[in-house]
Amino acid sequence: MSDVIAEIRKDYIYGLAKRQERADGRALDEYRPIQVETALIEKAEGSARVKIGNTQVLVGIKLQPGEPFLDSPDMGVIITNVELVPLASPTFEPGPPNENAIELARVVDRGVRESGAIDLSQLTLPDGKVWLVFIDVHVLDHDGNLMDASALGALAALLTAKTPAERYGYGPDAPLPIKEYPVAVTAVDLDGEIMLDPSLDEEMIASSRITVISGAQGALAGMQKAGTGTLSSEEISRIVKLATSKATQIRDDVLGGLING
Amino acid sequence: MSDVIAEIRKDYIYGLAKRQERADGRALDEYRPIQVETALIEKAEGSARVKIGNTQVLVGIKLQPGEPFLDSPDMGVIITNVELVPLASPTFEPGPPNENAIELARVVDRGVRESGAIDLSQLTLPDGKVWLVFIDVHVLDHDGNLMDASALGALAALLTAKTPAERYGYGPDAPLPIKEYPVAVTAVDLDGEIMLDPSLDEEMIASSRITVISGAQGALAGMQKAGTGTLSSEEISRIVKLATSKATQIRDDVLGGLING
Amino acid sequence: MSDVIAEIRKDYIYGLAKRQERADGRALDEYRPIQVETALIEKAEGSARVKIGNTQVLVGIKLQPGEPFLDSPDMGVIITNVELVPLASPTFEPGPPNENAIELARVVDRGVRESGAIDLSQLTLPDGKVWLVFIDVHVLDHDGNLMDASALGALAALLTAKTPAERYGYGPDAPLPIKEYPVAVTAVDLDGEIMLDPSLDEEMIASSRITVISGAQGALAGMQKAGTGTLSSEEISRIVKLATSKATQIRDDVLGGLING
Amino acid sequence: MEFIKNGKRIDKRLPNELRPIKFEVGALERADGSCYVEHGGNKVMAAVYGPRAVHPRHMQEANRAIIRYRYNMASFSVEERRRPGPDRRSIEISKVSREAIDPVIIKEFYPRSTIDVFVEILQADAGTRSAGINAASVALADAGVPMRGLIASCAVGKVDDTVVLDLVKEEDNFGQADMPVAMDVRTGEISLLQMDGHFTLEEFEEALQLGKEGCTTIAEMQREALVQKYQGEGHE
Amino acid sequence: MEFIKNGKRIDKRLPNELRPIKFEVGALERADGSCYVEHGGNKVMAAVYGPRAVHPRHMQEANRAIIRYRYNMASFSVEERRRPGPDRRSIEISKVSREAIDPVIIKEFYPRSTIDVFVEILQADAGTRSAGINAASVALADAGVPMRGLIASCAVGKVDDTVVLDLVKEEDNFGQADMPVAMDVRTGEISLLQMDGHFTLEEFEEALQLGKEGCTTIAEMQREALVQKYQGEGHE
Amino acid sequence: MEFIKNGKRIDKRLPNELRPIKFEVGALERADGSCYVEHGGNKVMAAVYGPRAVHPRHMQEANRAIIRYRYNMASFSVEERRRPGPDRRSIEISKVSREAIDPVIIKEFYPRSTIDVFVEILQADAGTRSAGINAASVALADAGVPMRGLIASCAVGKVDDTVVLDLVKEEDNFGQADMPVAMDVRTGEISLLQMDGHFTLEEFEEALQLGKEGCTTIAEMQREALVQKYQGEGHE
Repeated sequence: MSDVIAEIRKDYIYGLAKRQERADGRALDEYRPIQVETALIEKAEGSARVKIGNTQVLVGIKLQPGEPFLDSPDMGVIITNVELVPLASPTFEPGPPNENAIELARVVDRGVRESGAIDLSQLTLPDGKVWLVFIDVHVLDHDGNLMDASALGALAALLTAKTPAERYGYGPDAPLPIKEYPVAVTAVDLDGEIMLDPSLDEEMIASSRITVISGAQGALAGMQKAGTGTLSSEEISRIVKLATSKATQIRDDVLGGLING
Repeated sequence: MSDVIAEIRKDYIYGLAKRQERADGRALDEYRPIQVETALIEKAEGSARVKIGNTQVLVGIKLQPGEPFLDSPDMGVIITNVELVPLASPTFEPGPPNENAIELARVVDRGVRESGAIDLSQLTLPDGKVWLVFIDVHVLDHDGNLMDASALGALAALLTAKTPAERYGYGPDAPLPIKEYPVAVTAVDLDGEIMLDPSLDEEMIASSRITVISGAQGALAGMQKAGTGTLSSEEISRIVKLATSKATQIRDDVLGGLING
Repeated sequence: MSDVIAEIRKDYIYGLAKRQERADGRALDEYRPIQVETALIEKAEGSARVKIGNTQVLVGIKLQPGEPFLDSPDMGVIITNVELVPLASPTFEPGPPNENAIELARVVDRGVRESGAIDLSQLTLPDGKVWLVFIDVHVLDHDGNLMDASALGALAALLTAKTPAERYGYGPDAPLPIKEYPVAVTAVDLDGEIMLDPSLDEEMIASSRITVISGAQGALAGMQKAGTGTLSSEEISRIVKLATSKATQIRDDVLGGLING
Repeated sequence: MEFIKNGKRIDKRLPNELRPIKFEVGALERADGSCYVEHGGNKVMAAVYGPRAVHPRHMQEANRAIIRYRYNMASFSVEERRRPGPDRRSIEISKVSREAIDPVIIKEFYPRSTIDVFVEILQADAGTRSAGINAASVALADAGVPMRGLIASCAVGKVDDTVVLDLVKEEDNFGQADMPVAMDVRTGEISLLQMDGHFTLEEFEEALQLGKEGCTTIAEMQREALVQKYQGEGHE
Repeated sequence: MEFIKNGKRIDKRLPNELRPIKFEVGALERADGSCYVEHGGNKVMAAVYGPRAVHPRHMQEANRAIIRYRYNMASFSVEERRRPGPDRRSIEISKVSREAIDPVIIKEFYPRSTIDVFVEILQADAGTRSAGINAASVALADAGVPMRGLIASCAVGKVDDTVVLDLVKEEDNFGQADMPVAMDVRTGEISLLQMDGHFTLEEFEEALQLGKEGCTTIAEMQREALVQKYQGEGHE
Repeated sequence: MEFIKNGKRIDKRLPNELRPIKFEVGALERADGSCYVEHGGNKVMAAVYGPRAVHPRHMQEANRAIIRYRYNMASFSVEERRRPGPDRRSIEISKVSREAIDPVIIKEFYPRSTIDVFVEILQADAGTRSAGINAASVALADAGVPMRGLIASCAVGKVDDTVVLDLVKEEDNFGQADMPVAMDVRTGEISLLQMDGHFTLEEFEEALQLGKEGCTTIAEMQREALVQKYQGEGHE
């Protein structure tokens, strides 16, 4: 997309925003259709494919016995990685994770970790080892809002994961001890208009973006602002309220079956 | 070499091939002179320098006690590496092995491993460790057909290698348990004319190249096609037959002394 | 600095040298003011900031229990690293240490090690481990003669360092067993005129530079010539004599308090 | 380990039978062309970008497009989690796969540009390089890259002294030989050939023919998948 | 662990009290601008180089300067020696810090150039990214980079169910929430916001206001430090 | 460990005696110039390519050639296999070796180009950097690179309080001092000087003179090797 076209596209999207509209016809606080499929990868201990509109990520959970951190010998370990493989976007390049992939991985990781989604104290093993929980996010198609798709994929995959205890001689396989259901909701601000679930176009022209991760009781578990713009505290407060309520809706609509199943 | 000269050179070599001739006067199935010298590197457990025409490689074998692979606790371990050091060719660059060096190393490695050249089950040590067999190929002069030179160097070096058992307190040094003698023969196809032991020029203009590794009984132990051309199954069959018979000849002529010594 | 200006600057400095003068008014064998402050970094086991004129380095010493080298099981281990962080000079770039940083680190390391500055045999621990002594040089401002500043900082930081024995359960903290006080003196030769403590300008135009490290008794512990020039043995001898006597002076003036304190 | 019992293999197939294969053309939105393949237990996604500009300019070729091919395994695609990023095996596979698809691409149409093929192994169960080449070939067609034909690939091997088509993991790990081949479907010529293990000359001949038959069958599926996607769509 | 006793925190501060902060403008000679900051136990040096030429030309922007920001910890800055070089944490912090200072820099003045900000953490005691941003902001001003205003930053958190300003290490490690913020001092708008832990919506609102107050206080110190350096110096 | 007994060293040499040295000029075909050296237990191959174009253009110098020098040890060159690729030691040695040969090369003849020197240590037994420099110097001459003269190099050291020439491994590892030097043979000036260990000023003076004598002897062998190769060959 050349710069001139980009400029025209930008004006168009800002123009729509002023009229509370979006290029794909959604309401400002409306998500694109969300699809979650689980257990697609039999070789992984848990897996989920999440589509939000044309955005598509595949998350695999692998579990293996390993050493705990020195300062928390009685806790399992979470390791989160995001691969922005070049298959998913013309702008992604092969190579080690860049700052965007690292930020994505660390925000997803903190969302799971800081919300207490997994009861890590239950992941110890009789021989002093603990379960290492690898959350690997493989981005397949990037059409905006990778953050929400990745976080949702991580949670869905964790919800269906089982410890491979038998394979390692630790007794029967068991589901992971999931205690909280953190859901990420990302917003952009276009001239004061707040839009949830930004498409790639919206994401690219918005000068800042905020992801708000909240738990089942509506409390905040994580936040991350990205982009070179600024936001007033009023805008932030509005986004936070909107995000927590939307998170509840997504949790119920999309993950309900997994959580209560 | 500029593109124009390359084009002229190409026409010349193809023209010769049509008349069953080669630029250096060899017959199509004739190798350049092969020289093998062993035990040049006293600090290595085994070593061999192989010259095929102007192509020159030095192979060193190092042995050290180490951990076996988890899925084969009773087997020694082979680790093969090829260094295309920039001393050997104006086109080689410093840095970690590129795809050509990796392909070379992996084909040599599979030739040794899959032919059963070393009886790995005899490389266990009393304390649960096994011998790690490092095959390091150092290319010194690249004038084509590195594959055959590297494979031949690896075998010759292995044939003269001794375990440094005494140094590590495992009793007397002993030769390696060599059970098979895989020899690689590489061919290129120029407009239907099959040439063995391609020189650098021939290698560069041929659109595909096949290496065939065969054992003392004439059975195939490995094959690798390289290059962006295609070959008919008839051509492949012809090459395979030619290669296995040439391998026998090389084994007898060049390695006879080492094998029977 | 463009090439033309550089050329003029070069002529100017050479012209001064011919008259036994320097751009900043110093005598040829005179150092810029040296300042040493220690124990600035409480989290480090030892630390020192050294300023030589506008050149500024910060050295931190960290100690931790670890494995000795296989061939010297009864000796502590010294690991020296120099970071030429891009904050310190417009010519420094982010990334792993380049050849200049590596040379600096290795010369500082050899100065400490080969002079016997630390009695490594006293750094063993009851459980078979030894103290690993990390000497980390963080260059903050580069205005020439990083070698002397780094070596001086390393020694000053070692002189104030204490083993964190208590933290690791090895009894009370103790100062390091310092036995020798190696001081580095660097000289450049400009058309036969020897200048000590070269400023950045002098360092850049001199074709060669020598660092001489000597101990408290005036014996040589290390030397390193850098640069693409040559030096006659007479020049080298003059530099070596000058350097050892200047080292004594620096040791007394700058480190006296630390050594006798 | 007994691999063949009453003429049937451990997954009940005949020696010359392929595993179930499914192609999904255009599985991705952003890529210029894409294809998802399930081949037995393998799950593979291929995407094609290009022809597009080559970035480090010295990589450009004056009179043709260059082809780049990246075979990559997801961390969770195998039993033991693998560290992300290329290893020696995937670098070799990327090379031979690139050389396997290269012969059918008409590179002269796009000087100074690149055609990038990305293959992600989402789940691995022996034969991933072949599944990747099959997916890549269809993705190239889906991207509209001008080609002289399709490339199809499968492996042949030997278990219990029998030449068999399309190995599963156990046959690959504990069998006697493994030989992946790729074929230019139009001409029947071979564009990829690797082999390791033990073949007599006769077994090799048998294996090569069996491999070509396997490729022919797969090529038919590739063509059908493409037709299915584009049937009903008008021509430009 | 009890964090608040008689209304005082473990280091005797009130919940809304900052640690002692000291700015030293122009602490380095070679850099175009620099600032050394001590903030509680944090010791941080920032340097600015530029506007200057961008080296890999494809990184240039035709109509504005690019900003690069490198947050780096010295090996000896933390209890356990850390290996030199960037890790994932420092790469993330470099990104959010760059985005935090970007809004106030007038980049249009210097097309095709770069403004490089280097922050070295010499000693770390919670809140290093904020200390780094505070130092960087002053170093940018010291370098004469045209800015619309200063950026100030501090963290807010929660310990013993109380919202507190400017966490120390123990509060950060064992507390209930941590939220670094950065603010454009002129407009009061937020340019950096991260949070992890547990906040109710009410606590979050309280924390955000407390953070803004902290930033306002720090901004005053930044301005004073700059004035002190430049007072007495004539205008060009 | 007793190093000197009845005036003889552990390998029966006198203190001022070099180990046996053998030069083979033009040992490689592809390189523009090459030289194989055996020096005691050291086996070293040097190759020179150039003057040739410099690839990353920003490395070019407008009015002279640049010199690049890569010292590299083969994995099997030492007792314990070493991992391939440069380590800190070889990076330092590459730097000082490059600086050692640089002074005699007439770089002004070849602006914007590079002269590349590659030294491979095939077997190591103390003094590899000197053996490499000696080989490189001859390889440069063999490549026809215009030079003002040859560079010769050897090490001097101290064992049993005696200054000795050309240390072997044991003397290097367990002796009291090690000092490699390189000399411009034409002028007697020193182009490489490193030292570690313990020397009094008097010992240093003695060592420096002994080193120069060693270099002079080696230079004679270099010259002979070159003459032998080129005698009988006509001039172009």
